[in-house]
Amino acid sequence: MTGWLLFGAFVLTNALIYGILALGLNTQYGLAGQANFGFVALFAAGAFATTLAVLPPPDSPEYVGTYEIGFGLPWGAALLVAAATAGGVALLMGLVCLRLGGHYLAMVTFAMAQVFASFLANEEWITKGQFGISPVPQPLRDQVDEASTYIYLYLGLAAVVTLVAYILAERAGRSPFGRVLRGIREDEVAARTLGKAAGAFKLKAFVLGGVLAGLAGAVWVGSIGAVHVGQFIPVVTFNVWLAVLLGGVGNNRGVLLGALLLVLIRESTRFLEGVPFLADLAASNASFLPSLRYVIIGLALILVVRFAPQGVLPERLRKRVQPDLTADESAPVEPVQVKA
Amino acid sequence: MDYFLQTIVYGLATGAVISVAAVGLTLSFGVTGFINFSYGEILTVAAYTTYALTQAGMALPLAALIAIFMGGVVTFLVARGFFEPLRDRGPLALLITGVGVAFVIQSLVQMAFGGSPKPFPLPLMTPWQIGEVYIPKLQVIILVLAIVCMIAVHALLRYTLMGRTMRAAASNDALAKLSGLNTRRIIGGTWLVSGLIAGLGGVLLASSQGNMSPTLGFNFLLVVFAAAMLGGIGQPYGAMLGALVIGLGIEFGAAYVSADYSQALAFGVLIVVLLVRPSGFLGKPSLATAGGAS
Amino acid sequence: MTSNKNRRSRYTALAGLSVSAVLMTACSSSPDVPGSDGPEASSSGKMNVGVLLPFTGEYSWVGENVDEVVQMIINDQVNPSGGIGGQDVVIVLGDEEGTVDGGVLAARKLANTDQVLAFIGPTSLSFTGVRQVIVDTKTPMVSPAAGTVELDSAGEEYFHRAVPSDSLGGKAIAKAISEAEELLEGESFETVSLMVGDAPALVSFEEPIQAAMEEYGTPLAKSVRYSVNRESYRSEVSDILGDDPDMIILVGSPADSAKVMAQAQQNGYDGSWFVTQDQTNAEYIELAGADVVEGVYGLQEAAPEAAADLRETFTEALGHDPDIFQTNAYDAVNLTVLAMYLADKEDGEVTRATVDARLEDVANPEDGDVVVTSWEEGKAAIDAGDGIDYQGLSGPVDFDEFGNITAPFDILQVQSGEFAPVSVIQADELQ
Amino acid sequence: MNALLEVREVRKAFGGVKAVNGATFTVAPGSITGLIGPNGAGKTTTFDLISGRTACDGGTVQFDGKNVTGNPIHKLSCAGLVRTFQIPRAFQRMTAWENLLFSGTNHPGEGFWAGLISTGSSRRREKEVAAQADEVLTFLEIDHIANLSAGSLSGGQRKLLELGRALMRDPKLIMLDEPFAGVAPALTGKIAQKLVELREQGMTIVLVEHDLETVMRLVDHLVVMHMGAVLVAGDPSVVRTDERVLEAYLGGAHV
Repeated sequence: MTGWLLFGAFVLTNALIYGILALGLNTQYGLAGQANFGFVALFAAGAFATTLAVLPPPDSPEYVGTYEIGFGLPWGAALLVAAATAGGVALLMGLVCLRLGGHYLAMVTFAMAQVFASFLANEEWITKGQFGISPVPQPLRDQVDEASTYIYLYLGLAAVVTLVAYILAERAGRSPFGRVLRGIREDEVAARTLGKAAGAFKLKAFVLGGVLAGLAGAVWVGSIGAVHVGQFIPVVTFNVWLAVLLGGVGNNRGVLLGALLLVLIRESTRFLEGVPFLADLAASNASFLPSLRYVIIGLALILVVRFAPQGVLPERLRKRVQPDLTADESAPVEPVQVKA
Repeated sequence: MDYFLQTIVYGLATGAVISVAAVGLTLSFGVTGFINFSYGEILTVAAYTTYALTQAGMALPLAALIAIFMGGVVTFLVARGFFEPLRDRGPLALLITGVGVAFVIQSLVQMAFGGSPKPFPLPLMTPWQIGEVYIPKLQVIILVLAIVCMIAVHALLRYTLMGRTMRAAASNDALAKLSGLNTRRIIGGTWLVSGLIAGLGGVLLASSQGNMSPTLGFNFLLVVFAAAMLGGIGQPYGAMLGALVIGLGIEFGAAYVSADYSQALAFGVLIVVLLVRPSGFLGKPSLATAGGAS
Repeated sequence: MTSNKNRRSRYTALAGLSVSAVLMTACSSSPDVPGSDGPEASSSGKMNVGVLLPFTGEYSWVGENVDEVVQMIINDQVNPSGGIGGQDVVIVLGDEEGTVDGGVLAARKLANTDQVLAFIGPTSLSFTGVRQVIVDTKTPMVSPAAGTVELDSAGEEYFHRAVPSDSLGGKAIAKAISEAEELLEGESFETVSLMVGDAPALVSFEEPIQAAMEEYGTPLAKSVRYSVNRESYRSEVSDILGDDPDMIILVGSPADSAKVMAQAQQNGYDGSWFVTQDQTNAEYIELAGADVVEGVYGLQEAAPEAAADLRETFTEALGHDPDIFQTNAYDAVNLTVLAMYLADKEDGEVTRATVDARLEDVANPEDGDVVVTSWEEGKAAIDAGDGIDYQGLSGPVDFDEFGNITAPFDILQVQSGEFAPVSVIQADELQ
Repeated sequence: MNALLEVREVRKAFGGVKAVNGATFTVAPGSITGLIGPNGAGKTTTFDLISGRTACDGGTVQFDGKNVTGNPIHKLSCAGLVRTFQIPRAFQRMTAWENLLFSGTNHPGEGFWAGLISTGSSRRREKEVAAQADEVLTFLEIDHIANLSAGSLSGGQRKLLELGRALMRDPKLIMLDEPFAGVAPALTGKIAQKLVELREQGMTIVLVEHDLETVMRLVDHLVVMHMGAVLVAGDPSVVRTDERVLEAYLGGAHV
């Protein structure tokens, strides 16, 4: 029984990591209307920044392996380094494509992520390229001798970081800063006419999204204890998009739920061989069932965009109450069109 | 000096393989106005159809023709089934649906044929040789086919009724509807024609590479996008020009800069084009509105 | 009407929820669980063996090839003959997708939910991540495919493989080229260049080959890294041909290698090639085309003379020439099931620890051991109470303290459309 | 009394077509100025040039004593020159209430950090902006639409909301792009009456309009444009009888 709980805890940690990523993308797209198709680059920036931060320096006694850079910082500092690095990459990305919108922005960010990926793969002095870096020291690993209890401890750590990320994203969304972003998302020209420097606001939202992706990268590296350029491929971006669309564009709690649903869908396909009639179909071609997983994810993308554009928990209208910082919400808004 | 000439020849050869697919993409993107991420999978479907038919004993030319036809049919069905219902939902919804379709087709090909690479049933042709410079025969044929394809699409757009209505639908869909044009049929026609070209592109890509794997089309997609956008959306000549420039860029990048970054170079070109001149070399600004606020 | 207070309470509720979720799951893991991760699969537990290989993505063909052999041995031989510990052995597939994160999740699933006793796999692609899971869950692994140098000294426990390290393979290639008169049909090569694909399974050949070529006195003229899955390698090829080499060592995936060779031939190259085990088989000749690969050299782990007919019976059982990694899979699976069987007989219980310990007994020769080359022979010898020394298709299969095997290498050449053995390099010649 | 807004020799051509060809006029503070002229006279383009929506090819725009030619829209808006659009551009998926709050001026809470930590000054400013929004709702008599999403409002309600959002900017000068277009007669009267009240409070208003009858009664100063230039400007009663205006509108009555 505890075997299932253990795997469940590990999958839940994975879901929390995708949750933080979904919060980041929701800040960029759900809040500020920036369709970022290169989101995995920010995730990678956070992961590698954390790795280099926590690795023991090459000249230190604990040095193991052949990597060339290591600062041996504590994990707390590493989280900040990850957030800052990913935020910096997001700043660069945001600056370059402030002038574009809709699917052109999607295209440029996708191409930029590919360029960043080949940079990471080729600069082996930073990332050890195709060799990858392992083992990477995990937070508080020495406090626990039992490998299984560490998984539960790590789940707790991931939950704390997710909570911080949620509060960060939610406060940004509910504050006047978030209100301006939502206005810019609705109609940038009108927002400018009402005195808001749209470009600067969009950039800040892009950087906040990057910071969240950086945090996710840090939690990711900690959970696996290894990092490799091959982990950061376009499929990750599209998985995060599915989580945001499934959960509810513009609703932070919705996207967290979307991330959980995404990971549950994906991991449940690992148990497909139990299904009788599928088993004999799979007998002929061993990669029959595993590729079924990608068919399911593809279908989920298609069906969500078509039939549930609002997602599970749609964005709420912010209503007027007696003068108070934020208004509560009740009726959901009509479909948040996934439009350019 | 020969090395320089040889790199030019290889740049054109690589460009030739890209150009056919780019012409098909620029046609469908031009008329429908959204980036179709499942376009690459049509190339894969055509390549594997050719492989399957020749395995079943069919002669290569006939198998290739059927494969090209399959490209057209699959594109048409995907468009009618998945893209048409979302016509009014904006390009981003269509873009994400395209990604979903790409996942589905790619995995179905893998489920059907397995993951191991399959050979393309075409014997290797010995290259021509002029002095020290080798000119790969197959790629020259592909270049000729690409030019024929481009001229055909250009003629289609310029001189046929269907072509003119396509351009009308492209520039202003509402106006086209008002003037009684059955845009649904025209858009369907566009998908079919661009699918046929994509089928041809897939067959040529697999023949040029000599083998194929389920990720054949997806790996090639971004380079084709770069070419189509560089040339200007909706412009067959532009797509051709863009393809050759990207081909030369990749080969010169690999030869003189560094092989590792040659692919990144092509994407760099795409980024610069989209930022500086979203309508590409020959594109009309109106057609490709970057629309900062769109 | 909600107010500030209400909003704040919602945060506290959320925080409380996540913390309690953690505490609840933490305290539920029964403290009495002995050292290892999750309950030991006691002899009464299911006899699960996990096949941890890629079944999707670029390298899904690895999983497909190995799975065919796993099914053949376990379903057609082990279970019909009564299985182990009175139960059938159950095969559980884990798709590592050829990526680090996919590998970790699949390994976790196999180790935790399926309680597998051992992994057949993983590949070099996901080993960087799976290594941590193996150590945490104390699950022994026998990989039929991971040549990565990372496994050369990964650890004394758990890590085994039925494929020689890339460092050995690289050294064998270098030796064959520098002593070509004797080993390569009397040829001799002055300028030798190296092309390595930029992928996890390939880059681990680079350093061993460069070092060995240096050591054997014929340093490489040029060594180029090319990016994988490209449509065109024309420029990389003409770059290498700049020094007009007469031998190119090509480390790549089957698909890319076929492209490179075809484009090199079109660029007027008529020198020789040396490829790694991945390309030294009939499947590659069919993929690249016989005329392109005529005269190409390759290497494979040499089956000992005693196993010469073993290869025939294996090919018969398969119904086709063995594909890439199928001979290594044959050995990996036999080692695992025989170790499980020995553990059941000798230790009375089949657990990860007992299987891990028995792997060395099965593989390595001790005095009085009977040489066995299949499940039937091994089972019969164990039933008769004899010690066994398993020898298989990929050589004598004797583990060093890090679970690596050394093997003599067959050097082969494509002659009129098929690989024919040309010479043999004994294992000790490579020390 | 010098002019609040001075437009001198402003020009704009679109690919050879001279939409605006040397328009010059001034707007006195505390007045309502009407900008009229037949279709194609260049009214809307001039409107866009002044408000920074489109860049000028030549000429200068002086606002509140400072040269603001070519300033970006949001800077002009912060300087107190706020425009509306003929087709209202409300934020569809936000309530009317939030549309108004959006326009609150120099709000510390819109800063990244201040927003996150919700500083005291940000909370205070938010209360002030909320109070101001209440005032605007009451002034325009649209309290009932506060909690409705802007996307679900009627044409008239959207016009009023557009005006409300401009008022939230504490503007010195409001530029209204056809405030009465597509509005029921009853509401036209109400909007005109609100504009007069605003002028009483010292607000300066410029409006582009086709509904001559309302304009004539409403404005203090009239500027008539024709063929991209200002034909005549002055008191409505004088301009009304000016025969050049009749000719421009009727296209040369007598041949």
